[in-house]
Parts: sequence; structure tokens; C-alpha cells
Amino acid sequence: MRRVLGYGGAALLAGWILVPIWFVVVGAFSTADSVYTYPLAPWPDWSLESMRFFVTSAGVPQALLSSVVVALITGVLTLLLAAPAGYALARFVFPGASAYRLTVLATRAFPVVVLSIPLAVFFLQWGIYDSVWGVAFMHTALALPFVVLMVAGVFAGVPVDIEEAAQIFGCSRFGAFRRAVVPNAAPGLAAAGTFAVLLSYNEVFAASILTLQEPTLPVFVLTGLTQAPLPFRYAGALFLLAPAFLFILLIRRRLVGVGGPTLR
Amino acid sequence: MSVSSPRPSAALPYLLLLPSVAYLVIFFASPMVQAFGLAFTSTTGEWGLTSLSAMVSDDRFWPAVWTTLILLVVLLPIQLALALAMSMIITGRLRGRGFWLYVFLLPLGVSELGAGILWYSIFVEQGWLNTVLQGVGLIDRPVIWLDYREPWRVIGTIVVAEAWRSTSLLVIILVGGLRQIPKDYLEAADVFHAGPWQRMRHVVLPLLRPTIRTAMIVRVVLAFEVFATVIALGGTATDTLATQANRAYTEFQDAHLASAYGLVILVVSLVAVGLVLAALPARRERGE
Amino acid sequence: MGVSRRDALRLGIGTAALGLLSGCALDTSGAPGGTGSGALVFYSTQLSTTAEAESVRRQILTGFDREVQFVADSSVTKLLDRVRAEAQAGTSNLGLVGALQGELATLHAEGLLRDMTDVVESLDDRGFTARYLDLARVDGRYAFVPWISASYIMAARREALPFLPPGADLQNLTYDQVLEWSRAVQRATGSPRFGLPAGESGLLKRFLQGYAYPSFTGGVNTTFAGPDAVPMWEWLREIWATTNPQSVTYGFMQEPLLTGEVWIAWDHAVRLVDALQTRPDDIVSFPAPTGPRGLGYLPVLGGLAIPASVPDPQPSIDLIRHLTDPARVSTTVRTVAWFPPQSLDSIPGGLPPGVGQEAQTLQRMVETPGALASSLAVGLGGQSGAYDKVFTDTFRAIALDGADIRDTLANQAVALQGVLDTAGAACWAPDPLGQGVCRVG
Amino acid sequence: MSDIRISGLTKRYARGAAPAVKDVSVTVEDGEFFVLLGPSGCGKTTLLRAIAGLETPDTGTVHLGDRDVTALPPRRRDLAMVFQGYAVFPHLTVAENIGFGLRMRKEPRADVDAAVRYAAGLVQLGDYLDRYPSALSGGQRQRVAVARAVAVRPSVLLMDEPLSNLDALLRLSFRSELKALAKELHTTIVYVTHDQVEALSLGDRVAVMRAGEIVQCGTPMEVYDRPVDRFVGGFLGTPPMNMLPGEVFGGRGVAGIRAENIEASTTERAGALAGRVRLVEPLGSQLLVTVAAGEQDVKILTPTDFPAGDGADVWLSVAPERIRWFDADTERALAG
Repeated sequence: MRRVLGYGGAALLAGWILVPIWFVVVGAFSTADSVYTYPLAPWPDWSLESMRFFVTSAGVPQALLSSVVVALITGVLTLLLAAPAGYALARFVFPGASAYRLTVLATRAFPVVVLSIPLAVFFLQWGIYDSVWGVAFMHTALALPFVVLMVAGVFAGVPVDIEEAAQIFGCSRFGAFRRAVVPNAAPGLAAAGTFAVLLSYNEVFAASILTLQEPTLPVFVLTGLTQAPLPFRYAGALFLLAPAFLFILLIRRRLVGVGGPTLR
Repeated sequence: MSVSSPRPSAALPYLLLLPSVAYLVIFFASPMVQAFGLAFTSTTGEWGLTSLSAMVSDDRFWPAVWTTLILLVVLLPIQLALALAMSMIITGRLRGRGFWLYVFLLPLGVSELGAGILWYSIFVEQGWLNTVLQGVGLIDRPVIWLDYREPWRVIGTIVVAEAWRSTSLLVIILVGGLRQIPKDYLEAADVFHAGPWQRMRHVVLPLLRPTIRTAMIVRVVLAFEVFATVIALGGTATDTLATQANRAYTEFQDAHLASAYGLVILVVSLVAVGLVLAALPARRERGE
Repeated sequence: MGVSRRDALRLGIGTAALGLLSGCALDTSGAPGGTGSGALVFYSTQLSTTAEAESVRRQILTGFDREVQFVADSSVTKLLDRVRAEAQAGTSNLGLVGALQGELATLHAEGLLRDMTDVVESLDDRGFTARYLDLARVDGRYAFVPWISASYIMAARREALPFLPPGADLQNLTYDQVLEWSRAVQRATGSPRFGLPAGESGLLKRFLQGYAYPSFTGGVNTTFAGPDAVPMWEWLREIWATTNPQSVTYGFMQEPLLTGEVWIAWDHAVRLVDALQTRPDDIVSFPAPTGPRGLGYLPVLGGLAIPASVPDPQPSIDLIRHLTDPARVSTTVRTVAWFPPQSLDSIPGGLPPGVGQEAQTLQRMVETPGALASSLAVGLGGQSGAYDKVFTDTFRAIALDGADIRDTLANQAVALQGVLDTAGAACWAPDPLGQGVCRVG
Repeated sequence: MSDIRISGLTKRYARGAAPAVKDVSVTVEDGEFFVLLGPSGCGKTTLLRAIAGLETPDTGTVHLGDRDVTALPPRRRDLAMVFQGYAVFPHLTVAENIGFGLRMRKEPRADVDAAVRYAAGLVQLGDYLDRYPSALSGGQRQRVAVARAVAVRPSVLLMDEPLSNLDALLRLSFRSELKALAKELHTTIVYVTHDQVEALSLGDRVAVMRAGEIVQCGTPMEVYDRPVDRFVGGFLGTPPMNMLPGEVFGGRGVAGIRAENIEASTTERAGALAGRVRLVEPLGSQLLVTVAAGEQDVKILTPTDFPAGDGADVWLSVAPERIRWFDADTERALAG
């Protein structure tokens, strides 16, 4: 009985997530005529017209490349910055640790949009406006607060013993970190980095303020979409969702395997 | 938090925090200070409260404040409940956990803008929701869900869309927390006569408290920024602080006004975070 | 980009309104990169939706002998910032700018555009309409070359036609007939089926500024709160009662027309064309209605300009020649449904059905007796957003919130005067042109 | 109070894996202190958890008294359990922890309070009722866990290695306390341990498990003195039973002899096994001496004044009735 209830509940929740996505699929593979005809058909009529437009669109390869590069820079940079901070939070008890956790999170309370404007000016000044670097720097700032907390969780899960053992057997403190802690934390760190990558891939607003000729894929597709005809909107949405969903499929276990960000 | 290995120099943790702090100072704090400067200057560049008072005297300001708060107050418990249910499924005993996990995390791959477009096509008059409802015979003609004259209905649609889009992040956080609860505690509850609900209420939730606190703070902090779904579903008739900030830039091209809204958003979210912290104080009886 | 720190800061404060973003205004469909490729960069605030930009790249630009990078971003502020920044830095990444008349006028006023007189003169074989040439000329010099034009019209589903008031001529309706018609449709269907683009990216403000006000009052600013404005707002309030409330979410009216959520709508021709093209048999276009003071309408002109900082303008001029060439003009009409700034007669026959219908409607509207062309607001500079806000705020108060018309107009008139004062803007058509700051009436 | 009847219980954790518990049938008498003893991985904890209802058996049934509880969730089985890691709730005070089960059963507040005071008194925690577990030592948390189990007056009390996380001294004192407590409660207790000393000292009966099966079940003295096979003999006792080739003692098979049953002499005796002392380990009250006899090492226990040091020649003799004979091939004990 409880099992039935459990599966029923899970199926209900899953349906709630999946059904809207199914609507996108239907819309993306339907002719313009069907998406404008009410009531809407629950099955696609497998028209490839709208999808073909995006797959063959001239700007897509370049925008995809930009997205990938931005996401990779973001992932790596975020980890490099978050690892020491997360390690400090996980291993030391020191005054200000909780304040740091909170403050870092609170930075996200300031609207990205309002923030991007002065930032665009800085970037112009530094010559990284409209480049993958500018966008990646902004995305790193957006991802950092979460990733620091996630990484702290990862390091907290690595026993202190192994680090101490490494130090006893001749490693320096950093050597112990590198040889004993990092290998054990690697899957968790990878997950945290992946989280940053995902966040970067999905971020449109800052990316669109900071780019002109070098848009990321979602900026390229989504921003043009809000004013595009309905069939294009479905197709564009699916076109963007597909890589993200594939990515999540590959990393789903890692994402929840990290103990999650915690505040104490 | 484990206490550390051989006596570190007291400065070491601070040195380790330094890179991230420096980065956030450059990419968050300094543009933020700039934005504050804009908020306290007028369009003609004089210092003062002109922009702030223009914001407050705008007809849309107070409705925007209220809608923002209502959205938060309605969304937060719903999302927590959903995220908890999803997390319990993922960490529970059902088969196919990998599948459930995947499905519940899917919305992570959907941007705010995309979610707005998607849910608009569902709630619009000749959209999916009405198709389905009419198909099963619950309504006999399309209902206009996005009718600004029914503010609660519109808020309801925004809540649904936001809950759909942004619960995954909470799931990640809560699953992490649930996995840290030793199985022994759950079994002890089982043995000592606790039913599923009692176990949830007396054991799981109290033990999950620090995690729930984190999840709430994360959600509160991000909630004030949401505008794409609000604009998609509420159009020009439903205002939140974030849509107003955004509109100030895009439509009115007034950076000062937008920054003033940014300032208000920051203050309101910090107050809300403070309330969460006060409502769920961290207790430290959990040393093992 | 070697902008000095002080300059950049000034830029930051002055233009921090680097617009764009927003769920809807955010239609930055930029172009693929490759800045270092030496390609000629053609930046446009128009033709920015994914499909339009694709058409430009694949069809309109083909046959030009240089590589062109088409960058489309509807954000005006981004354009202004970019051109200003390049002028200050002395760089010239942008070779050609395509934008609306008002946007280019702002750049021209700052001295950021090359004098295009020689180019326009060399293009006299193109047969630009005198009216558009006038709009392109500032202080006796040409700021840009006319490129694309459009206006706002109405469209309806055929199933609405039987409910037209007796004796009404679809091609020559009055505002009262439109109201009566919309009411009849609502009575018959039980649903409000009129539609206005009152959403975030909708152009309702242009309806108020270029259609309703001139048609009812014969002016805009000078008659803003005058006695003729009251019946106009009463009309709006009444039509709003028969309007689909989802209108507050509509950006482009073509979609609700196609789905049938809306049966009668007003919008920019380009934002209706998809409906006419997809279902040419089900949807008809017709001119905007006539009011007590005539048929107010707002022509839209897009132009091509070259930033003053471009050292060798020849490739840009070649591109302008390419874009205004009759073959390209024809392609433009066909693929993106913007009309040329030439007489509509010059469009070769055999237009796609929807575009052809719009062409006829536009022509009919312009030729209607009592047609009253407004010009886009000029001289507002950075205040154009604030100017539009007065109109949308007034609409919102009166139509959505049911506020008292006279009180609202009195309040908003103060705000409007404030905007005009800040900008120091003189009156523009259809208000009587004059010296000094325009006075709100 | 009730007895526990387990019949034909099998539990596999993964399809195709060796069963953790294999077709076990055993009856625990009402009021009995029953110990499940075995090395780690032998299935004893799984069996205990199946009794608790924390594991669902693949086949077989569990009866508590007259009730078939096989399909019931733990909370409906009227039992209590002490967990190896204590599982004392960190967010509840000592009193709240002890009263947890009663509150979950929604018993009247006064009854809960009374039961908490009684149970806390039994384990000397009366002064700590308002503390949180983080303020307690490991031994005190252990007492909380026991008190929590006692407080619900279970008909069956299960204990999963409750002493294994305590240090040696505490373990010893707590062991005696547990025994006294069990006497006072008269509850049926099933106690899992891998420590044979605990098993022998606490149990009314001991069941020795290996590879998912109960190898031998009997009173402590039975299993100690008459192990049914080499495994049991080798597992119980410190040191384990010596296993010597039977020929040495004029028999066939394997001769199992407890160290304390071997008499050692420094002078040659007829019929005694000659050997040489390899190692002497003083245990305080006795010496544990390892003697190399031919190919074999033999462990013997001697009084502390045993005169032989390393390398000395010794002669070992055993009373024949003290020898437990095992079949060399099947390793089962031979009749006798």
C-alpha cells in the first residue's frame, strides 16, 4: 500500500516535470498550422521544418562554441577560486566563517541585471567586453557563492585522517592536499564544477548584456525567440534543452552526491 | 565541521578565502557600489534621493512590493514541500531512483526565459492547459487564466511555473542533507513506533534543519531576482520589484531608477534572509 | 578598446541604461563572431528576430562580394553605447549601422555619423520617396540612406466580418464602428476578442501616440489633456472592455490572431505579416480607423548610416548600394516583409499573398482622405523611455485600473511636461511645429 | 513478554549473491537472553534486523508470541532496539530521547514522564535528563540508547553490538550492568555480538553463526566445551582451541584441545608431547605460552609461576576426556 502510494506520488511529480517538456517536443515537431489550431494535438505530426531551421542556422555553430568555451572557463575558474575557500570552511573553525558563508550567498541578492550594467563598463575598459572572457568572469561570479558551499561539503566528506597520514609520510600541507585530498574529493569537485557549467549554459541576461557579436547559444537562440512565431519558439526551446538534458543525464548522480551546500 | 589537523597558522583559513573574496569584490561589490551611486544620483547627476523618491511615488511601486512578497510567501512552502517529496523519493526505497533523480533535475537545464516561454504556451487561452481540461471535460470552453483582473489566478500561474523551474536546486541541496542523516536514526524511529509522518516530523525534519535553512536562504535570495517568468505570464499588468528594475533599464532607460530598485531588492532580500535565520536558528547540539 | 578610465566611467553613468534585457525586450539575436576575420560588420537594431536575421544572412546579403557579419540586436542603448565607445576609442569595428530614424537622429545629433549626402545623391536612380528623403535629412544634410519602411495597420479574422456594423466599410472604418464591431463580436462569441499589443514588448504606446491621439485630438502633446482627449480615453476604456485581457501579455498580434484568441487587432505591419502569410484566406488586413480629426497614422522608417569613425567608408557604401538595389529590395519585402522607402508601386508584382495584402492596405491608408501622418518623437534623446512611460502609465491607470480620466490626465500632463522640459524638445507633427519647448495642453 | 519463533528465514541482498541469512529456524524462549555470535559478515545482524522488521525476509516467517509479524513494519512489532551506533537523536534531550517511543505511541504525558524517570534511573541518567546528546560521553549516550529501549516496555528487546563502541573498561562494567538489567526486566532479549566473551558472559543461550547459518545453539558452556565443529571451537575461547593432528593422541581426525586443559611440565613424562617454548605472553593472572611441538604450535595457559622461559623444553599432556575430536574432512565433531 505504501509502495503504491510512493510510486503514485513519484509518478505524479515526474509527470508534472515531464508533461510540459512533452508539450515543447510536440510543438517543435508540429507544423505551424497545428500549433495554431485549438484544441492542440497531444502528438506531434513530425514536421521537421522548425527544427531544421535551428540546426542549419548560420549563427548556431559559432554561438555553440562560445557557450562551450564560456562554460568551460566558468567551470574551471569557479573551482580554482572555490576550492581553497571550501577547504578552509571544511577544515578550520575560525571567527568569520559563518559570516563568510552568508555574505557570499547574499551577494546573489543583488539583481544580475542591475549589476551587469556597471560591469559592462568595466569590461569595455579592460577590453573584454563582447568576449568569452567577460561573460565567463560574470558567470563565475554568479556561480561562485553556490560552488564554494558545495565544495565545502565535498571537503568535509574527505576524512582528515588521510590528509594527516599523507603529512606524516612526508607530504607538505599543500602536498597532502594535492595527493591525498584532491583525489578523494575529485568526484565531488567535478560535480561542483559541473554545476557552474550548467549555470553558465542557462544564463541569458548577463550574457546578453555583455555580448554583441559573441553571443552564447542561449542568448543567440532565446533572445531572438521571445519575438519569434510560436513554432520557432518550441523548436528553439527544444534545441536548447536537448544538450542540457543530455548533460544532466551524464552528471545527475554527481550533482546530488556532493552533500549539497550547507550553512551552519 | 571537523576540527582540524595539526595546528594551522591562524591566518591560513583567511588566506584561503582571499581569492574568492577578492574575486567577488571585483565582480560583485564594486559594480554594486557603482549601482548604489547611481541610485543616489538623479538623471542629471546630482546627489540626492530623487531617484529613490521617484521610485516610491510611482503608482506601480507598492503593488510591486506586495506582489514580490506574496509570491515569496506562497512559493517558499510549496517549493520546500515539493523539494522534500522529491528528495525523499530520490533517497528512498523505490526502484528506479536514477530515473526519478534525472527527471527531478531536468528543470536545471531550463533557463528562466525558456521556462517563461514554455509556461506561457501552457496557460495561454488557447494553450495546453485548456486543451487538456477541455479534453477531459472539466471545462466546456477555454478559460482565460492569464487574466490580470484575477490577480490571484495570475499569481497562481507564476507560482506553478516558478515551482517547476527552480525546485531542482532545492532538491540538490536537500538530497545532500538527507544523505548525511545516518540511517540508524531512521531505523530507530521505525523501531520506536514512529509512523511515516511521525518519522518525518519528529526525526527527519529536525535533523534536516540546517539543510532546510540553507535551502530557504538560497531560495529567498534568488526569489527576488526572478522576472522573466513574471513578465511572460503577468505581462505588463503584474509587477514585482525585479520586473520593475528590469523595465527601468529596458523601457525607460533610466539606470538610476533601476539601481534604486536594485537597492530595494537587496535590502528586502537581506531582511528576508534575516527572518529565515531568526525563524530557524542554528542550534549546535549536534556534535558527535 | 582603449577607452580611458574617465571616459568609461562617464559612459557608465551616462548610458548605464545599456538597455536590452528583459523577458521580451531581450531580443538580442546577435550574430556569429569572428571579429578578427576582417569581415564588414553590419549592425542593425531591426530584423533582429532569429528568422529575420537568418534571412538577411542567407538571402539579402548573398551576392555581395565581401564577407559581411550581420549583427542584429534590438537594444537601442547597446547600439548607442557601441558607436559612442568606438568613436571615443577611435576604432571602427562597425562598418554599417541599420536603425530606425529616431535612433539614427540621436547618433547624428552627437556628431557620430558620416554625412551621407554624397551617397544619397549617387543613389538618385533608386527613386526614394520624397517624404522619406525629408525624414533622412537633418539641417540640410543626409544623416542616413532610407532603407526600410513600414507602418501600423489592423487585421481581423474573416469570421469577425459578419459582425461589422451595418453600412460599415472595412477599408474605411471609424473608431466608433470598430468599437461597435468589437462589441458585436463579444456578444456573439461570449468572449472579448479585440486585441492590442499591450505586453512587455508590444507597441501599444505607438497606438496611443500615433493613432488614437492624432485621430481624436489632431495632436499629441499639445492636446494631451485637452477636452478632445477625454472622449478618446472613454473610447479606449470601452474598447478595452471588449479586449482579451491576455492583451497585457501580447508582444506581436499575429499569434493571437492565428490561434483565434483575438479576432480584431492593431499592430505594426511586420508584427502581423506572419498571420496573413500563414492563413491568407482566413485573415484580412485593413487600414487603421478614422477619428473625429482624421486618420492618424505613424510611418516607420529605417535607415542605413556609417559611423563617422570609419576610416574607409567605401566598402560600407558598396554595401548600401547592394542593399538598396531593386533585386535586394524585392528580396527584403518577400522575406522579412519590410517595405522599401520607395513608392509601393515600385515593388515588382507577385508578392506573397500576405505581404501583398499589407502593401495594399498601407497604400490605401496613406491615401485615405484626412490621413494624418505623425512623426516619431524627435529631440527626446535619453528621455524617450520616460516619454513612452507617461503614455503607458496613463493607459494603465485609465483602462486597467479604472481611474478617473480627467484627474489622471491632469497628473500625467505634469509628468509629460517634465519629460519635455528635461529633453528641451520642441513639438513635432501632428502638433503644430514651433520654437521652444513643446507645451503640454 | 513473548517468545520469538523464526522458521526457514532466508535473506539475500542482491539477486544471485550468497544469502546473508540462509534458511534459519530458531526459537528464542520467552524471557531468555539470547546471543547471536559470529564473525563479521556471518549474517547475525541481518537476522536481528529481520526480527526487528528493518529487513524483509525473502522467505520464512517471524513470530513474536502468537503473532506472525513477518509483514509488519517495525513499529507494529512491539519491540525495541539498541543500535550499534546508539542512534540517539541529536536534536532531542535525554528525556525526549528516552520517551521517544512512548510519545510516538501517543501515551499520556504523565505515563511518558514516569517511564522516562524509571528507565533513566535504571541506567543512572537521572541527572542528565535535560541535556542534549552532544553534551554526553559515549558511555552516557549508550545508556540513553538502552534507556530508550527499556522505556517502551517492549516484549522483545534487540541489541546490535551495543558495547562495541565503548572502550575496554567501560565495556566490562556495562556488560555486568546489562546482565543485571536483563535479570530485572525479564524481557526476551536478542543480543548480537562478535565478541565471544560477551556472548558467554551474557547469554542464557548462544547461537553461533557462520555464512548465514546457525552452526550451533546452546548454553554458553555447551558451545564452549562441546563445539559442534572446528569453526565453533576455533571461534570461541581466548586463545582459540588448539587443533592438533589426532595421531599425536592416539586417535584419528583432529584433536581440539582448549589451552587451559593442557598441562605442561618441565620434566619429561610418559605419553606427553614434547615441545619447546617459543613465546611467553603474560596475561596478568596467567601466562599464555606458545609451544612448538613438532610442526605444530600449541597454545597453553599456565599459572604465572610457570618456570620455563623461551627455548625451554616442555612436555604437554591432556586428559583424554578433555579432547574434542573432529573429522579431518567434514570438520564436524565426532560423537562423544
